[in-house]
Amino acid sequence: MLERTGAMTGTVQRHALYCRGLVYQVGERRLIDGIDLDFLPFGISTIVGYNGAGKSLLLRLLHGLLEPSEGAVLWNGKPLSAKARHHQAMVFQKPVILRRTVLDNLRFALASRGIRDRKQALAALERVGLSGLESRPARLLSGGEKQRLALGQAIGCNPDVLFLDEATASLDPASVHAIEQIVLAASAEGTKVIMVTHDVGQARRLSDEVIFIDQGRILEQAPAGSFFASPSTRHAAAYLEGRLPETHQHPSQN
Amino acid sequence: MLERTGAMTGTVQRHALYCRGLVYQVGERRLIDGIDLDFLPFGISTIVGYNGAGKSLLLRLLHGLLEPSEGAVLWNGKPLSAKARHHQAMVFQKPVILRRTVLDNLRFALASRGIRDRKQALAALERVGLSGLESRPARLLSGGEKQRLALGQAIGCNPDVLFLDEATASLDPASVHAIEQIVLAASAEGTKVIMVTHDVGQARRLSDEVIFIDQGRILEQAPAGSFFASPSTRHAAAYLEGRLPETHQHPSQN
Amino acid sequence: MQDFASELKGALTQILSMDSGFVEIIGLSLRVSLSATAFSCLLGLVLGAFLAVSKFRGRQGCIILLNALMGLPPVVVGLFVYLNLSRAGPLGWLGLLYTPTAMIIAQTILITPIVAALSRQVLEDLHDEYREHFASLGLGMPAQIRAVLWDGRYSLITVALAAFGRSVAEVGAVIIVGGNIEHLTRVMTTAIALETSKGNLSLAVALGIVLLAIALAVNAMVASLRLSASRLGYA
Amino acid sequence: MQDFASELKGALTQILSMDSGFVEIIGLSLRVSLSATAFSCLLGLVLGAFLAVSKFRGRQGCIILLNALMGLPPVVVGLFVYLNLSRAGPLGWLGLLYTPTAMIIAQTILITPIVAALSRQVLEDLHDEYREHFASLGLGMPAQIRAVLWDGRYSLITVALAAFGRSVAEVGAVIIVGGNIEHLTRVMTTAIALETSKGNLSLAVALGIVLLAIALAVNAMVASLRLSASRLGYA
Amino acid sequence: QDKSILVQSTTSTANSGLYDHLLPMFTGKSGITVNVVAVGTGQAIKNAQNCDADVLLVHAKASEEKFVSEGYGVQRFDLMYNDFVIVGPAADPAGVKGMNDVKAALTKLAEAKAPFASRGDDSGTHKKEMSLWKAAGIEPGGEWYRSTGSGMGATLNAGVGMGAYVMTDRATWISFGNKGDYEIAVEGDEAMFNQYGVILVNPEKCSSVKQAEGQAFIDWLLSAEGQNAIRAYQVDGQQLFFPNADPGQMKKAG
Ligand SMILES: Nc1ncnc2c1ncn2[C@@H]1O[C@H](COP(=O)(O)OP(=O)(O)OP(=O)(O)O)[C@@H](O)[C@H]1O
Ligand SMILES: Nc1ncnc2c1ncn2[C@@H]1O[C@H](COP(=O)(O)OP(=O)(O)OP(=O)(O)O)[C@@H](O)[C@H]1O
Ligand SMILES: [Mg+2]
Ligand SMILES: [Mg+2]
Repeated sequence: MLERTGAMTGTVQRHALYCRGLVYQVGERRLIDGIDLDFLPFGISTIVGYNGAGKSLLLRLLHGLLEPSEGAVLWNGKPLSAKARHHQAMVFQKPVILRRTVLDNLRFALASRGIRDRKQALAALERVGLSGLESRPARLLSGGEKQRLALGQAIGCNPDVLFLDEATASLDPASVHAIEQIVLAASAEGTKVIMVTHDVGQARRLSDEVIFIDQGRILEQAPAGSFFASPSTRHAAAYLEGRLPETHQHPSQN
Repeated sequence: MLERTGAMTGTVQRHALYCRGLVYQVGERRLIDGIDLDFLPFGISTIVGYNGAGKSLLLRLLHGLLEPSEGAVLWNGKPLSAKARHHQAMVFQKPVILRRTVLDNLRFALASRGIRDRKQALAALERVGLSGLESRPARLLSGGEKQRLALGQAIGCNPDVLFLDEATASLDPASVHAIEQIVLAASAEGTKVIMVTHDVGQARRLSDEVIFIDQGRILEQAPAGSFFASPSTRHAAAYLEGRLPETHQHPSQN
Repeated sequence: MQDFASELKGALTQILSMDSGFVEIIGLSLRVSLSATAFSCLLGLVLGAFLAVSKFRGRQGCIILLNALMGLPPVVVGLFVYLNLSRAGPLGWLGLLYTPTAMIIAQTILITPIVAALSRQVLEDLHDEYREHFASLGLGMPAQIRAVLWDGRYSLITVALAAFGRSVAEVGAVIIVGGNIEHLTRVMTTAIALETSKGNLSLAVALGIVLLAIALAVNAMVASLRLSASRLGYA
Repeated sequence: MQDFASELKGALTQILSMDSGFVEIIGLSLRVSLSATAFSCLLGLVLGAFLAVSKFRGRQGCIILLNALMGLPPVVVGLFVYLNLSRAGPLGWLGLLYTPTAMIIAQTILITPIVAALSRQVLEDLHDEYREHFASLGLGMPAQIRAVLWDGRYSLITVALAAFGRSVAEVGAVIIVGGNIEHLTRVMTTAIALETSKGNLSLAVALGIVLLAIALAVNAMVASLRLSASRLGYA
Repeated sequence: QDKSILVQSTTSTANSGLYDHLLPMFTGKSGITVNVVAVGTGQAIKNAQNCDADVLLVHAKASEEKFVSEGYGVQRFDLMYNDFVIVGPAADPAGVKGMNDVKAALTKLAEAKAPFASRGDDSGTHKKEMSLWKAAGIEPGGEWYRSTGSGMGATLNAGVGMGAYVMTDRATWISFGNKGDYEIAVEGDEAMFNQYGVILVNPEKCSSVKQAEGQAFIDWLLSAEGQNAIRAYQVDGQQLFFPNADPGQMKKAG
């Protein structure tokens, strides 16, 4: 899929996102343990890894929601700031829903980008399949509906960088497909997408590059094609096959 | 997989769970719209359907967490009660985590069943791969770890009926596999499992019977084999293929 | 006590066959307390929300101070306001001493810390849930304050009611700055204090019961407003 | 006011060169307020938690009543206790009137509704989050009450501090049942009221400042306990 | 329109109901509204020193004369008097009932160590009580002597509550509502004479003083009409205050 981005090499610098020596430590534990990453300036980068590997923490650090204990994240050559976040958007693994209607939730998010047009909010709802639910109390939505709302907010903001943390985990298969199309479209329009997923099929379908993270460290970063064809580490291979690495604590198979 | 349960026909009556004329109405909307269901008294029954179809509401009604607007749920011929719930357990789509450590969360759940043995709690943690995280503040766990904790609580209770609402949605592939084995084992030991999943592969792997629900109504209830081979309704077929039914509001594919 | 019960009944009937003076006292009580509650909510909620959403050095100290200020003695607040509004004081030229305005000022000072401290706690719990979403949206402080105040509005009602309760029951501050002057600054609590010092205990208790009935009416009205107000979008 | 400032300074130094009588007053203030806070938390938290987790007909009415009782006038509570503990009253034989015990009783009555009403709100918000989990576990009322009290403990500290603030600043009830008797029932607030009525306004304000300092110390201690207590498992 | 004056007075005069009797007459005649603030004697004087009064009406002759000599007041006039009495429980544990020699009665009280509640608030009444003890050669103190640090009404309530003797002005006692089984034990000694004075606050110190209206009120009180009105005030058929303005005083002022 890398050819999609050929037309936009002129904008490469604009999205340059990288980090150096990133550490996130709580007490004694180094949850993120020295990460250097250069993201492809375009296309879709997918982060995969076992539960608790540090994927969500890494996304938060990249988005600037957490202050790294060591190291730094740079976007367009500058450190992150609240202002930078105005050009980014994130869908959380567990969506945060305000005590308001569906439409008000969406308008609240768009308003932070200065988008106050009701029509644009309605269009975003339509895109994620929530038309007709505008005036529902958003906290009473079903799990999948909540996730769509969060997606609608993020996509409605037209961000330069879109972080997706298991954004389709509780969607039905049809919606997963539809959302994947939306993400591909956004990416094609120049949005840099950095996503986390446990759906290996989805990672295959969408990724331009794959990053494998384990116990807070990057074990592999490779173009999607080569990663899925022949992962270079034993751990990544085990992950793809749905096996548990022996060195890890994981559900015993009884 | 039905043969697994052959040995336990003697306990058939014990798990008999069914509902009649079940309606759950909020305002004008009939979110559950007249459901009659007889569950296989054993094995794994899987409920599938689009987002917002009413799967989670149905599970809540069957577990007795919601009072139906009309109709009734009967378990062992009796209406549901708090006491009945002591023999059932549920893993919520969005796990509820107390402001305590991982171990204390688990012990809290087990204590409600009179299980106060610390060892049993530790064993349950081990089963879901959370050994070593006992003393962590549970609300700081990763998404997948939280889901395991919820699973550990439910399974640790040794329930007669186990309700699972997308219980593996944010687990990594290896953990999904491990949890599936645990569920199969529980089912083999006589636990009736009623689960909701959007993972068609998982539904195929685990189900003895499949129930397809759409807009609050049961469109199909069939043995797993025949459902996946040839669903009898157009809607179910579309669902399995990841297509959106034309009559529904769903994400537009642009 | 049996005596007392019948006395009390007498006092209550006497009160309830209201003369205009009594209606005046009730009216002033409500006016002063509701105004003070409104002003202290205006100030206290914003302050509480600010402390709930912000992070700065010294924030913990501010919170401790605010919590301690819930223990502000009414008499001291009354004296403080008195000394400022007194003819001899810096604001004496305003001529506000012994007016309802002075009473409202004193009660506002007394109650604002309560509103701020309690709403800080309520809103901080709420903000913990919203924090990352707000951070991701890059929301500024004012937007965050507005958002938590709006989303926490139903829980904040209890805070406002606590403030109202404190102000309507309070006597120490209003008696100093109001002077308990008949037809001018006499409110329920100062009237109760007066009857107590006259030894008319049953009348004092009866007035207290009436005061509670008024508080009950206000609370019931707020509750019914809250219920009848569309809770749409809030769950 | 300039005069006043220097007067105040004098009064403060006078106070702070503490004589034993003054230390006695501070000690009694703390003893009474902390005891009343402890008892009212014991009662009020359980009541608040019960209302937060339970559902029954009339619950809404109870909540309204409780919220209204936050407006219980101290003087009326004082009178009520006085009438019961007085020699002529039904509990007169206990000989409790004009003892610190009587003051604690009166303040406990005054403060319990505040603790109950505020904790009800805090715990209801928490229980909304836990409700389904508890229902699924088939937990009984006592277990639910215990669980929300435990999990809400950090938010409830603010409620307890509000109760402490109310009780330490309160004068209307303690002066009636305590009598402000020197060496026996004189506390900070009644001493302030006394100095005020003597016209020693600067001394009264100085005492008020000392009272606030004490409240601040208590709050700071609670805050540091809270911070240093392992917050393990709580987030 | 704002023809109103502010009088700082003692609680005892206000509690006796005297003002409710006098003020309507004065206001009806002069059109001047009189607002009375009733506080402790010390506080009343202090408030007047702060210019928060036009007229001061208290009963502490020494303090009043100091007030005038320091320039806060224009001139002090004797207005009226009543007397102090000692009240006690009907059982009369100290056996002082019927005595009219106050020194002897106080000596007996001290010897019997009968509970005695003193106002202890530096009020006019308290100062009087202290001077009587001194005259009797007693330094009161100990368990039985309870200093309530409160106003007259509160001290009476306290005395009745604990069965202690109390010295009170007759006006407050007659109109007091919570007498219980209390009766007057000691009365009639000339030493228990209680003189009230009235003072116009000095306009030269306090420009806010409404000199004309304040003087009008004082003039009326001292006039035959005012004095008669005071004499006419009765509670339970008893006269509470005995006017004793010296007609000559006015001329001195004039
Ligand atoms: N604030 C925190 N304090 C302590 N530990 C934390 C904190 N946040 C996360 N962790 C731990 O750090 C590890 C990584 O968390 P993270 O949420 O990044 O995992 P993840 O890779 O996203 O996992 P999942 O696939 O389950 O979502 C987990 O073991 C988690 O328990
Ligand atoms: N308390 C409620 N009040 C109003 N509407 C509700 C309530 N609870 C659920 N709904 C609505 O009912 C529908 C069914 O909800 P439910 O949670 O059962 O969906 P679901 O099938 O589990 O979907 P998902 O796959 O997204 O989890 C949804 O459209 C939801 O918005
Ligand atoms: Mg994660
Ligand atoms: Mg669901």
